Amino acid sequence: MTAPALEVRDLGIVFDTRRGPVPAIEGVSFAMARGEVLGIVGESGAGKSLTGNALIGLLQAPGRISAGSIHLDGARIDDLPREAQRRLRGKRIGAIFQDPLTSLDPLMTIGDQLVETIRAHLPMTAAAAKQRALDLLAEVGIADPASRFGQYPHQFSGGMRQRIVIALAIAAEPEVIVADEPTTALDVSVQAQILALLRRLARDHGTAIMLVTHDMGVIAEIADRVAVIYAGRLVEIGPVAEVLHAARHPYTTGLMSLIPSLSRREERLPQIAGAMPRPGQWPGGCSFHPRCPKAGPRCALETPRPVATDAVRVACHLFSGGTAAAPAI
Amino acid sequence: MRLHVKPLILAAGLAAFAAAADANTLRFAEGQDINSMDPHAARDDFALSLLCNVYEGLVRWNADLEIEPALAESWEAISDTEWRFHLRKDVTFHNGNPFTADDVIFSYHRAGDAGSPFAGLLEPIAEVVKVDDHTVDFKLKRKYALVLNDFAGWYIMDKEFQEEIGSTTPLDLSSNAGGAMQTMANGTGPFKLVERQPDVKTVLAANADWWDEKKHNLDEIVYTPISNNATRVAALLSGEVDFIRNAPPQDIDRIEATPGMKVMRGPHLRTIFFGMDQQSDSLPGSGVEGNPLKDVRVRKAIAMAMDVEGIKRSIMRGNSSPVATQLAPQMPFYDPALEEPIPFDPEGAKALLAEAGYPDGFTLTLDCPAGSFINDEQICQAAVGMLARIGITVQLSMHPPVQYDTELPAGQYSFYMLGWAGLPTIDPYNVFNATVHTPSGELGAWNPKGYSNARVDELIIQIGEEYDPAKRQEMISEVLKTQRDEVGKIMLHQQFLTWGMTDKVTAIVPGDEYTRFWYYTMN
Amino acid sequence: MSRTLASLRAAMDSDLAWRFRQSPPAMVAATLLLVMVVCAVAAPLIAPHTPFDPGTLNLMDSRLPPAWVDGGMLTYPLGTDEQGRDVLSTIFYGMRISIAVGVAAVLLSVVIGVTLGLVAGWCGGWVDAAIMRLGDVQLSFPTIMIAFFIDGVAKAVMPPDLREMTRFYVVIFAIGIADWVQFARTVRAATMIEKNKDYAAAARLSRVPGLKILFAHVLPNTLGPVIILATLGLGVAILTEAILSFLGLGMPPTQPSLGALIRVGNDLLLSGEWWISMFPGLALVLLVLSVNIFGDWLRDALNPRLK
Amino acid sequence: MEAAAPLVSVRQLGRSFDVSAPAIQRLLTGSPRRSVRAVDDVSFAVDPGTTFAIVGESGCGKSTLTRLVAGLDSPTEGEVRLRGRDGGPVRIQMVFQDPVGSLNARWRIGRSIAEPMPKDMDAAARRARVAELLQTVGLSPGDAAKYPHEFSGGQRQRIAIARALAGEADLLLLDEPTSALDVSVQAQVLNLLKDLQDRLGLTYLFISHNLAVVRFMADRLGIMYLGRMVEEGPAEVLFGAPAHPYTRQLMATVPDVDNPQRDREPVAFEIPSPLNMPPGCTYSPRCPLAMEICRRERPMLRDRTNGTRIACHAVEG
Amino acid sequence: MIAIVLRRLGSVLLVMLVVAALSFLIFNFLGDPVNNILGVNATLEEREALRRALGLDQPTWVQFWHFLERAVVGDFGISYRNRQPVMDLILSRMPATVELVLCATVLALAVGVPMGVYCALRPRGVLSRVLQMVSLIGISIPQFLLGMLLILVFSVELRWLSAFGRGEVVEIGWWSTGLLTDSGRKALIMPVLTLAVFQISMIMRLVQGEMQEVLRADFIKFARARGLPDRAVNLRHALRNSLLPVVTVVGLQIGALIAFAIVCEAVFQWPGLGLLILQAIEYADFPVMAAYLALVGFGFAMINLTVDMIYLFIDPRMRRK
Repeated sequence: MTAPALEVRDLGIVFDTRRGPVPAIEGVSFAMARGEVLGIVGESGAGKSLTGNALIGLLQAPGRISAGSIHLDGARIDDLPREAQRRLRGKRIGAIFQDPLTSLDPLMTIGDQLVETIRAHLPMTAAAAKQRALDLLAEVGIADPASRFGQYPHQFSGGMRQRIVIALAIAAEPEVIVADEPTTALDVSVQAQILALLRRLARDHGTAIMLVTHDMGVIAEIADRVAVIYAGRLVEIGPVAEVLHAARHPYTTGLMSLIPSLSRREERLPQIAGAMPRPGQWPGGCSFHPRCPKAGPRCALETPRPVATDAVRVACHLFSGGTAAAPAI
Repeated sequence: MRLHVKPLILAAGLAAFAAAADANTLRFAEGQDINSMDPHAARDDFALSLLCNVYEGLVRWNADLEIEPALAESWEAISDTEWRFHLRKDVTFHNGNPFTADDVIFSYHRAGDAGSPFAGLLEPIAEVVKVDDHTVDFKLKRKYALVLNDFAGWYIMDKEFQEEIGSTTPLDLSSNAGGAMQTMANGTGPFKLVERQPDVKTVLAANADWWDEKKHNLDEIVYTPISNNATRVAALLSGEVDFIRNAPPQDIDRIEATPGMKVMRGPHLRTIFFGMDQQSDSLPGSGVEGNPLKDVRVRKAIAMAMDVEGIKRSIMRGNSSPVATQLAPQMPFYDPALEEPIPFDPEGAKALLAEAGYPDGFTLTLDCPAGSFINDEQICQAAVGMLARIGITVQLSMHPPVQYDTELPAGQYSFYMLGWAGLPTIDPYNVFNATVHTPSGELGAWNPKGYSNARVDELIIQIGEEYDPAKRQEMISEVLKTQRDEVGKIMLHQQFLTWGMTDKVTAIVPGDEYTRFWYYTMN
Repeated sequence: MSRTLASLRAAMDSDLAWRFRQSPPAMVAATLLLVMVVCAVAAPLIAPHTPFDPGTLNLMDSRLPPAWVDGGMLTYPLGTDEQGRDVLSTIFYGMRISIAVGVAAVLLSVVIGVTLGLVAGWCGGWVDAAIMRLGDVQLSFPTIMIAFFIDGVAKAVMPPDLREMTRFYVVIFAIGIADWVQFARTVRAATMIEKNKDYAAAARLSRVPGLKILFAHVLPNTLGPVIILATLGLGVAILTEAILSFLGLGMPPTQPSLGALIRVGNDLLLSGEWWISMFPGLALVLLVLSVNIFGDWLRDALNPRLK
Repeated sequence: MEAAAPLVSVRQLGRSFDVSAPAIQRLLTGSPRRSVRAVDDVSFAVDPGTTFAIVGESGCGKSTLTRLVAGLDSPTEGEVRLRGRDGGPVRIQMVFQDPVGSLNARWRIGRSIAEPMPKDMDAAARRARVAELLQTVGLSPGDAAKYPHEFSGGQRQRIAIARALAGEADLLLLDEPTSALDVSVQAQVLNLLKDLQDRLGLTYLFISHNLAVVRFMADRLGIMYLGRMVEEGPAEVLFGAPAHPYTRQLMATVPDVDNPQRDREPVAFEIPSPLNMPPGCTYSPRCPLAMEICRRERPMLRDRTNGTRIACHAVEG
Repeated sequence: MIAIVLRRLGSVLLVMLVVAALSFLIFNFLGDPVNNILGVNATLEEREALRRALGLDQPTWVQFWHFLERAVVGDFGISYRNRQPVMDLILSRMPATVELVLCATVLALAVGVPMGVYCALRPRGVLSRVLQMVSLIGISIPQFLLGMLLILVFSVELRWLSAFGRGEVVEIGWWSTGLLTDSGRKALIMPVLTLAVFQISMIMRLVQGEMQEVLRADFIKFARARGLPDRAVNLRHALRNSLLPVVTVVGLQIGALIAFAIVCEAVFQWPGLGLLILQAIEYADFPVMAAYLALVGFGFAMINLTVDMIYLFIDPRMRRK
């Protein structure tokens, strides 16, 4: 059996603050197969982007990885020296960020940015790199790559820029791409195109794409599997159809139900009371228990371990021992 | 393009030492630059003190400040009002033109031109007559005792050259011609102008064709203005210049303590005093009715408040000498018998003020030049303190010298500092007619709204016309005594000359502060 | 009362206070600044001597070295100058003038700049264009050059009896007028942002008059950067005044600022009486340095992007 | 039920902006003055107590339209007519998209909420009303003394709603009030808005690009494209049978949880720049049904039999 | 793009017009040419005659027009003090100041930019903290004090360097340079250092601030995510983007240097424009003041224009608009 393209084991991230380290991610584990699109969903502040940053090795101070490990193709990468991590980035793990307007260096032509990226990873002559850059532009759907090669980012529309960002991300054919809200800043019609492009990449190149988003529709659109993060913990992960339509964790259930539907008119949306706690204000036990309609006394005391049921893994006492009652001491 | 590369030697930095080794270059720094190379453009002691090396008069002052022949070999009085001068025959200007009677007459007209600052100096002369190429007669308007003294400060220019460059009058702002004299000079003196960049440097070279026997051994003089006192002294201490005039008193010890440096001293002809408005009927802003300065008791009280010894000790660091009258001891006709200073007595001064009707004092504005006299600013500040102690509140107002020199004669100040040396005449007459005579026309120009005494005015005119030294002495003493007794001025002190230089330089330090480089040697 | 206490406690516990306690340089600078301002403001009360009461000076005591040097006297801890003035006291008084000129000049800049900036940002159109072009023209000259020219020309054309009396105000005017542009630009930009913010639109929907929106909503929100600029500008203003005074264009010797004291002491630098210029020089550097450190800290602490 | 007169009626509303280059540049390059019609010939009416939604992508003119209705900007053509239930003036308040900019950061929220209250109201009455409003929107009266930064985005939107209510508004302009919020908070705010409408009989003009939210909120909706309204009608009808090609495309491309469409590659296109609008029907370059006439002649909004209005040459009926 | 250039030229023209107006005010109204030429004793008739000869009886705008005509060809009249054409004076002094300012600018950039980059990249490093403190002192210490201390140490105590002047200068055409001689170069050291310390600190702080800002930008994060080497990210992307505003400020700073040169020249007796204008102010030499103002204004306008052009050159976004 081959190793997964990317595996995260028991990842923990803390923020060093004036009041000591504050956990922002705790015990997150998941794996991605080649060609798989894994959606990571959660509300803002849940820790999805942090997880993405940790994967590409760009966690910024005061955040740092405090526990767990990250494995790329079976090899651990989170403890590699700085330079080795740098070599991985772009080469084996690509990244796409939310805002295409600000992701590109405004002073450099897109061609130069592509060539620079290609030559940073692949031993190529300038001419070969340029040819590859043109191919990449064509691949991501930029019409007339030759004439656009020498243009600057401001000469492109938002959707086009996101395509260029994608071209840059796949310049060295990475095995994994971390896409952090790649379509949030785009209009719906452009969004659909970008999502289609990502899906095609995953399929044609066997790239594993980790798609971080808060938009369930986007997940439904292209993800194979989906992981739900709540207050720094992975509460549920599984095939997209299962999680979206037959969610196990009460949070996922709630989350799914309160999205207004496009296909029918509701009189009133279900609600989850309260708001997600910020890091540092997590309650003990299951961090969802104060808002959970099904919470029992055990939920306040003990953090639930993820439990696999079928293809879905869920971290909820309802599924760990079938009861939310207090544990026997 | 043709590159015109001309290396110029400016005495600065260590590189210049090499050049200085084989040629004797005297590098000289002073706080200001001369305004022009035109010896008739300004009656400015500083400019003339440098220009005396380039231009000469018919007579000149020697090292001991005695008159000796210069461009005139000899002279005689034909009558009380007529003088005949025999000109030296072998003299040429720096450009090679011969010196003749025409040049003398040209220079008379040029310097005596209406509006020229020398018009007053030459005013007694009615007519100049050329007898032959080397003889000239001067006809006077009246008896005048100081023809020779005045002629020592009146320099002869080359008629031909001046006409060539179009500079036949000393002052002409409306055309560029006046500017020519900024960078050109053609005299007969021991040194000739080689290069001049206004405010940057002026280079003089020894005149090989000088008519007089050469006593100096200088090849070149490089003059650099350095206005900042500390920088100037630093330049001397670091060996970048060889010679500075007027080392600031505070730096004398330092210079003398530096190996290879010395300070040469001498008494200065200049005395420093405060002048006062004694004419106006009221003093605006004084806070009292009328003009307290009109009252001799008030003036005396002010004089009694001045701790001249304290100023000498603290501010002048010993380099001054308190005086009772306006004449420095080195001036001709100085009268030691009058040397009775008004004593320093603040209590007495207060009493006197009270007696004059000002028990609570009053307010005065003291106007002071910043940089005209040695430590002028500090002296004035000290005076403010001393007067405060007897109840006179003084507002101190400092002015740049240029401003000062226009505003003071215009009568804009009511209590001001002034120093006078009687240059270039070096005679009490000059001192008196400028600063003691009641202001009228050319007379009393530097005594605006100031001291006025009809008897004194009369005496001053007579002093100018009297040829007999004994009679002059009598009249001069009377003027001095009257003025002292009536406290016409608040006398402070005589400045000392303290010239800093390297050991290599041997200089003379004459009381008129002129740098007569033809007496200087270097080894 | 308890509410005041509570808000005081909240302030002490606030982010800003915490940041302040985290920054030793800022604390040292602020302490130093406070001490210097107190010394300056209270100079007549705490200075050991009254150097500008000429009646109390004694030439006998002139040029005494600092107390710890041979010949120094304890009554004159930092020595005396040529007039017999206590150097420590002249520094206190000099600082008083330096700070007064600096603060007044900055206030003048702020008043002019904020007013013009608000007007430009609020009115827009040709008013804005005119004000900003004026600013452009002025900005093509360095502050110090403008101050220098205004001051120089004023000195040259002023009648002699007014010259000294008006010096203080001329210097403030020269420095203050030279520096308004940065305030105007900042306030204009902030005004244009704030006036288009949703809360301003909400206020307009509630029929709040325009002027009230300008002063109640917009102005307070533009003041943050103004305070930072003003703090940093204070250092510049004090330095500018010192430079003008050093060149003889600033404060007169009878009302010396630190710059004027240094100018006077400059002549005594070589003669061994270093304390007459060096202590005022040190005071000036410390004053400007602490203002700058504090301003820097304030800028960083208030910059949301650095949080 | 008696048909009430519309609270808002917008007639042939237009707003142009001058986007000419500076005079000197025009002079040098010989370019003419140019203007952009951000809102072009838009008409619709909103009945009291209902929600009218305006939907469109960025740059379609919905924000300009909002400002015109609010009176924050004046139209270059057409008019906005507002008539209260009793024929009196209509009080308008607004809830904005950005929960940060919608409150003055230097004011305690109590002061912000009280701002629209009548001037003659005394301080105690104001305080009481603020407390009452805070409770109405689900916050505690004690929050009045806090500053905006002490609240989360959802809470700030509640405060903004409270402020809008303080003005006794008849008409609330809701400019993407939930697009900056997380879904769980969005649900709370949407529910609150609906409750308030039921309780207070408010009229909403709801601006959004999120079709699902619009479906939840709107009674009627208008679809805007490049400054023009292309389709308008009762929400149920439009969602059930979108007719305009743009509406159809919009509904087809929006990702929907209930409707995973895993195998569609949409046509690549970009919305044309408003500076460079195509002639005729502005949608024609993207339109799968475009005909010759579409590129020549602008289709006018016309009534259809099912109670909607549409501006399209290609759609029959 | 041409339009931008022309617009800039337009604003330069505006600046020059304002400057010329100020300069005209100083020249014609503050300094009374008649008084200065004739002296206070001239008769009324003489005054009137000269007034007519100089065109002072004409309307102000005609006079201003004539002033402009003359100013364009560099005729600013005669200095009251030096009795020389003002333009000659200024031209003869200009090389000294230009050399001083250029050397200081080069030094400030050569030292300030790398220091700023270093501090931006390692904001918490020990060396950075030291440099930041030093730069704070650098902007807090007045130049005259620094100059005084340098003279005291290097001229008086150590006798290494010249306390005043330019040393030996070489004349190339009308330009005089101290860069070609040893003493000239030596003489530059202290004034340039004095002048540059403030600028080094300014530029360092500016580069650091801008670069820290840029380093937080998305495209830098993305550049890192692309796996570019640190050098490329920091220099090719971060530094280049930070230099945009730096260019503007450096332009302004060259202007400030010309202003600060006045102080520096006063301390080191540097025979440049600064010393000239100081003396002109002291002597109320209005023609020199007027010409200096006009010339410096023109210089600043040209510097700003150059900065704008550089901007246009390095920032592609500017080119299209």
